[in-house]
Amino acid sequence: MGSNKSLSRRVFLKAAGGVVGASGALAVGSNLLRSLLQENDGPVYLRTSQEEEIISTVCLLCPSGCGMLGRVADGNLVKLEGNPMHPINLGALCPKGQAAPELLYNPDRLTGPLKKIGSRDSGEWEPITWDDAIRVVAGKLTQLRENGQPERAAILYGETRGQMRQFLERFMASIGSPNVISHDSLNIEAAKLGTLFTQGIYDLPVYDLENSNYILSFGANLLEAGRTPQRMVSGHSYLRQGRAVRGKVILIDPRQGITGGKADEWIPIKPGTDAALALGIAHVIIRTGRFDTDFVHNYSFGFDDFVGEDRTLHKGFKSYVLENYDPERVEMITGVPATTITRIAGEFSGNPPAIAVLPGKGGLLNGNLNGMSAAMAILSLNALVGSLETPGGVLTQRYVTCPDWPEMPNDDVAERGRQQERADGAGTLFPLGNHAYQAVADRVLDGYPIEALFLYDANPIYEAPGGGRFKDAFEKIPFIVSFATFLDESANYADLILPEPTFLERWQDDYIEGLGYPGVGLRQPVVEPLFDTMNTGDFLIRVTKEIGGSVSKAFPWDNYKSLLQERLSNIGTGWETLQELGVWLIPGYHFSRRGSERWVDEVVGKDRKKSPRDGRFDFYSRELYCLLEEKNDDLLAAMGAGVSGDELFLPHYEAVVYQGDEKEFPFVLNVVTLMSLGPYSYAANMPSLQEISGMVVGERWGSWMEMNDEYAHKLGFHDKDQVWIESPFGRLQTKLRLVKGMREDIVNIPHNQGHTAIGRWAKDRGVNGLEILNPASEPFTGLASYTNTRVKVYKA
Amino acid sequence: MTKWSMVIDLDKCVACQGCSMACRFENNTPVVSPDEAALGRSIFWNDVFPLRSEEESAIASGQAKFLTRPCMHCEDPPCTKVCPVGATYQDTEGIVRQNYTRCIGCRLCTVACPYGVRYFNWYEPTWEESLERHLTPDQIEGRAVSEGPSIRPKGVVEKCTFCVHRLFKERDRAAAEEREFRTEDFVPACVQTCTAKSRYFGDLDNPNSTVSQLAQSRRAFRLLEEAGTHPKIIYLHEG
Amino acid sequence: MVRQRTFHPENVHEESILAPIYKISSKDLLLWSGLLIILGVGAYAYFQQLISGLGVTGMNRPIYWGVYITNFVFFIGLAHSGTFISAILRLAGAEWRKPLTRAAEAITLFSLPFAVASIVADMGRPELVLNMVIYGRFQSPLIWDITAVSLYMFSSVVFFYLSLLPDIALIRDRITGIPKWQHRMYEILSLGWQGRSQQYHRLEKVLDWMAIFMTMLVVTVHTVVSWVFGMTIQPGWHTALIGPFFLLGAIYSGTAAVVIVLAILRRVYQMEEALPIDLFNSLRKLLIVFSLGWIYMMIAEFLTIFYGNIPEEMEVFWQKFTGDFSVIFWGMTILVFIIPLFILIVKGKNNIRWMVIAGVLINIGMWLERYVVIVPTETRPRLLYELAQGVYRPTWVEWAITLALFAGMILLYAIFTRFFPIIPLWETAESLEEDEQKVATRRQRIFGQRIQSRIKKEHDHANQ
Amino acid sequence: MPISELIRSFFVTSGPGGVVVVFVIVIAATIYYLLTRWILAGGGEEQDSDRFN
Repeated sequence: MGSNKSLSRRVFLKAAGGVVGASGALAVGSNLLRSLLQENDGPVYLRTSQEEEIISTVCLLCPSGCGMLGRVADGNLVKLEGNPMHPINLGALCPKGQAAPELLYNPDRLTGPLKKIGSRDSGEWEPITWDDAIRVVAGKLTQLRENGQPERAAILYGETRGQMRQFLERFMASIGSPNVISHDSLNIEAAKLGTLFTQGIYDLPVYDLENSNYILSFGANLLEAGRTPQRMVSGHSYLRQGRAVRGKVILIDPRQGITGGKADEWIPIKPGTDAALALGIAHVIIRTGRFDTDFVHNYSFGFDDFVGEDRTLHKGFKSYVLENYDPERVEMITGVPATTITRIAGEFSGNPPAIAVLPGKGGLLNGNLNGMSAAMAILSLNALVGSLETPGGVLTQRYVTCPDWPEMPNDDVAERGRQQERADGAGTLFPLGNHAYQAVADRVLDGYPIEALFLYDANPIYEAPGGGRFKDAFEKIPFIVSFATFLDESANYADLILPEPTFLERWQDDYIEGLGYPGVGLRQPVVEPLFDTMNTGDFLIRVTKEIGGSVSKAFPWDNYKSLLQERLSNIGTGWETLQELGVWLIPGYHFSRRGSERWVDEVVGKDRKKSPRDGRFDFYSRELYCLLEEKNDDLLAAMGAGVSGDELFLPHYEAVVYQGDEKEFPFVLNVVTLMSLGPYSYAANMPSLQEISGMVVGERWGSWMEMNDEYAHKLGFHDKDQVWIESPFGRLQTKLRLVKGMREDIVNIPHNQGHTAIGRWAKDRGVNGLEILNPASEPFTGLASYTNTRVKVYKA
Repeated sequence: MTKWSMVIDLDKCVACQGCSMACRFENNTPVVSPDEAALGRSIFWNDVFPLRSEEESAIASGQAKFLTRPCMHCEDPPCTKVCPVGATYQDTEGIVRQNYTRCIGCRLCTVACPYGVRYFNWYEPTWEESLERHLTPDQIEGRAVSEGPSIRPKGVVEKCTFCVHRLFKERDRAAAEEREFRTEDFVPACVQTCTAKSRYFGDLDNPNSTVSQLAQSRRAFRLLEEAGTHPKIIYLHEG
Repeated sequence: MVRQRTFHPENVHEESILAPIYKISSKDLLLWSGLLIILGVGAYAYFQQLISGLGVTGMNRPIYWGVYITNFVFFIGLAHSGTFISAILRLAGAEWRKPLTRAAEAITLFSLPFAVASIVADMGRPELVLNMVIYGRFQSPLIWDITAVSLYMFSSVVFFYLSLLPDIALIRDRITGIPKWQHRMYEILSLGWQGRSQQYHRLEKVLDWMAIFMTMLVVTVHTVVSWVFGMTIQPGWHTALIGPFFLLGAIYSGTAAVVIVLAILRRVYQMEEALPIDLFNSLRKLLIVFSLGWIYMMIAEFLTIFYGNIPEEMEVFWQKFTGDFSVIFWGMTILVFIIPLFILIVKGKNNIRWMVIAGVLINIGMWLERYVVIVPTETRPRLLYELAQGVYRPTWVEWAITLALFAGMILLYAIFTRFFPIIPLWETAESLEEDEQKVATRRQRIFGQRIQSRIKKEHDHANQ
Repeated sequence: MPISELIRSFFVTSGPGGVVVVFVIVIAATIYYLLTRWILAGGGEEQDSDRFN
């Protein structure tokens, strides 16, 4: 035994030795080989930049205004992160913000001021010095003022929150022109008017998503686009998983999109019938008595029938809705089953706090009073369940207080000019309107004399429905100045291009919007401006100095930065802190008790001009009544009012007047804004955003048109066919993509493709759906017509 | 030992693609031309996509419409197994890394990965003119080693590294500040930028970490669990 | 050095077998230059690919592998012809194989370099190919591939060369009127072969041993090649059958290739006698067996998948049966199985032309089969989604390189047949044994020479 | 180091695989070389004895 054991052990040792020896040989061989080739593994370490700074700023690739922290390494901006201090984005950044270095370092940027040589569309430019540019602009404005026609100067502007909007208004006022025309009529104006005519606030409602239990979104694409998508996304996240009870989200929209995909329920509704659905829901709530009686009886107006000052009996909201909007009828209008309407009404009123959310761009701009009325109807739902100014309900945006602007010096020329009719017809041609951006083209073509036009963050040729008209209109304007950073479609027609640096290189402030409480973010140059560009604020201040006299007295600042420092001196912190943090806010929303002084001053009725500021929510719009009082029914009908009498002043549904016959043009065209490219033209020239543009359908770098897949198959279309989309206003060719989540009677084209200018990545890529939209303006409000164009689709 | 892991809450995720973009700018992945993109040669270490209706049920019990997909950093990665030269490997903290210097471009790992997270440089990555200035200067280097955001040569495979250079950076920072490195110091770029705050990152070996806690959720699932790869990306479905 | 007389076996077909070596015709030059032009285009295409990157191919994400890998698998398959005919049939003692062993082995020999070239063409960084040796990880199936293929290639060369040795010596001694360098080449390559019976004895013995080893290698190599796919967890690849299936397909296409090559040789070099029709009939029987074996594998594979009904497997399954690849898939089935089987059974007997047609169809079909194994799986990866549903359209670069690979193989083969006997003379000889008398005469002669040289030496010495 | 670790590291570390490749080829080359010599030497003894007769 023993010997056997030792023998076997010896054998084993030998074997083991062999194995070890062999492995050793292998290892040695391999190492030898490697050392021969000098490929030793050494330490692995991180090599990085020499110097680094973190500089805060605020994004401007959508209206959210997210705080950003720029990582500047060896003088280059290499990365942006969300500013965790900023309440809108809480440290997050969407793809557009992340891709912003591509905007800063975009090779297609304008590198200095340019002057057109030759004709309008020659496309030939020569450089001009800033001093010359200032002299030319000042000379033009002085000439207008000397001729006593300062109103012939006009400015079209886009996204300008904070001081810039007031600065532009003050600039034009000092010159003497009422023509400071915002692009709001292309998107949020309908919602703002709806809020004004009910709640009496000329602003967008703020939604306390975090504390709400039930979100009923009427076409609001909360998670992709809108006024403040990033704030909505943050709120949505908290609503879903940030608390004990998961909030419910319902999307009512003909298109499902990402918001509908994420929602608990998507209700495909016949386009343009949101008002009917809202009133149908109101009908059920009223009929079942599940409304907030305290609010309705004590803090609203026009719920019940009433006898007015004219001593006639007016119909109230309650009887109007009960008579006209029973779910069965609403089903006929909207295509939403009556049972669903009843159920939604029950859920909405039974799960307080609940919010009905207004759409931003698109959904409300139907081309007659329908859109604004839908906004009123949706807001009435909030009022009905008492969600106004309650936690989890609808809040009112407050702003930081700034010192008063210095008094405008006396100036008769300017005074007279300011009294003139606006170039866009707001307040005159459009009795309810405040801005009618897209109408400027028609007005100019009709003979309104504009002699100097400034385009600040405005590209009307691209972004207005049927924007091609602006080309003709521009022919009639002798002097056009664009402040564009890129040579965009409209800048192409300008006489002077005075490029503003990108938002990453300039001083600007931005109000925090969407949370209710006041706050301000600060844009500051993250890197020194790359090119010979000038902040438009600085430029205009220097123009005022060149003009001199009362104009220059109105602007006692050296530059725009010092103006900002003065304007933001009362926000509660010093400039250095603001510069370092990039944001300052007074957090915590202070709710006003119903009927309290603050309620009356700030929450309900503040912005009413003609009707009582009595803290009552108007189910029956007294403001509207006052504004349209002088116009008789015939006149109103001639203007295109679909209803008359009391119905006009109550939230009501009127059928959308579509352009294009339903038989010939079976689809409603819907131009949708995506999270990837966003609303701003220049984002289309950011290659990374182009590369992710069509995630939902797997498209990149281009346009497509979405159609319901089953219906398309019925019509004989196939996925990825090339198709023509033709409206009464023109036609476009693009790729057809079939999707499940949409109604049969609409087609969608994503926004921000089909540019004819801007740069190498944006140009000649895809189609611009806005080109074939109805160019007309809504006759009462001057809103653009976004969703009342019918199209037909056929194979290319 | 730290076991880095990520939890993605699909109930919160809104498919905004902020993660994809943050990754691009953090890791210097190039933009490819439209033609290349149409071929499917775009490089997004983190990709976002809608689930086709027939897959929704298969992948997330019908409770997710969109998926955002970084590298799964599998505990048992099929890619590192098949790499003939050890260019891709799992480091001691469970991060599956890629050494561009050693990679021979055989693409066996790309076909072995069931999640499609590995990308190939069909051409030399390029940035047009001034766009080059935004490239991240962070590079992981060593003798015959280049990883992370280092600019890739053509013909090599690249992939999500959990932004491992940030881990290096935070370790260096902790050392410079003469303190212990804490797991909370390090998050990848996609986690930091997530608009919906749907991403959580941390140490799965620490039972008290957020990721460990969330991994216990009844909503937790992993992609292709049946593939036996044991992903360290843990998804939470809706509901 | 004393030149010894070498024994050479007598072969009645010697003249016709050696005939091609005497003349390099203008037709040859035409063919060679044609092939060289194709090679040149391929080289240009590869140069393009090397300069710009693999982007010039049609490969993309997720179809990371395309025509190049198909070529690799196909060439490896083709290579199995030789080893099968000469090694496996040698072991089986199938005597009829003898005339065609070399022609078959040459296919092996000239396929393998192009299989390797396919892999190099597919690499993103071919300049780092040595990394596989420096950093090779044995866990990777690719390293198994490298090991097996290089060993196979090396062993094939040796196996081929050893069996060629007596014939080289014969050419060295018999053929005159060839350029000096050519003669010198034969001298060097013949390693001083003398044809002693002991040498023949040992040669046969070594070839027998090697045949065993080569047989194992054949099985190993193609299985290992298939394991590159099989070891991933991709649907359609991850199946235990993939190894045998690849192997059978390889032998099938290899044997079919032998038919084509033999027919061409027979025709071009007028070797009707050396390559009798019986040979083709024997091959025909083999092909029938293989085609049936192949369809058996097909059915076993797809029926299992179909009944398993695993979603990701079914995605690939339907891609092949009714989807984007249905034309290729069904075309492949028809080309590989249906038509050849019909031809072989009904028309093939005693009809070389039909046999060749079948052989060509089988080889085209087998190339498609490799393609349809590799690509559809990639178009439907496990984690599918719209963006990852690939479409693969090979570009001119891939086709040019593919053609060049085939051209290169044909060129080497054509050149080889002009320098070496493509039918083994000694193996087909009547006898390898020297009869006693001849041995005696030779000994005497050698003895005589020795004496003479000794005398001469002494004479020279004396003169000094 | 436990034997299992040794075996594992053989498979997973970069280097040994390459060594195996070289190893296999070298062994094969040696064997083939020896075999070739052996074949060629066949019947050589009898010749050698001849030579010095």
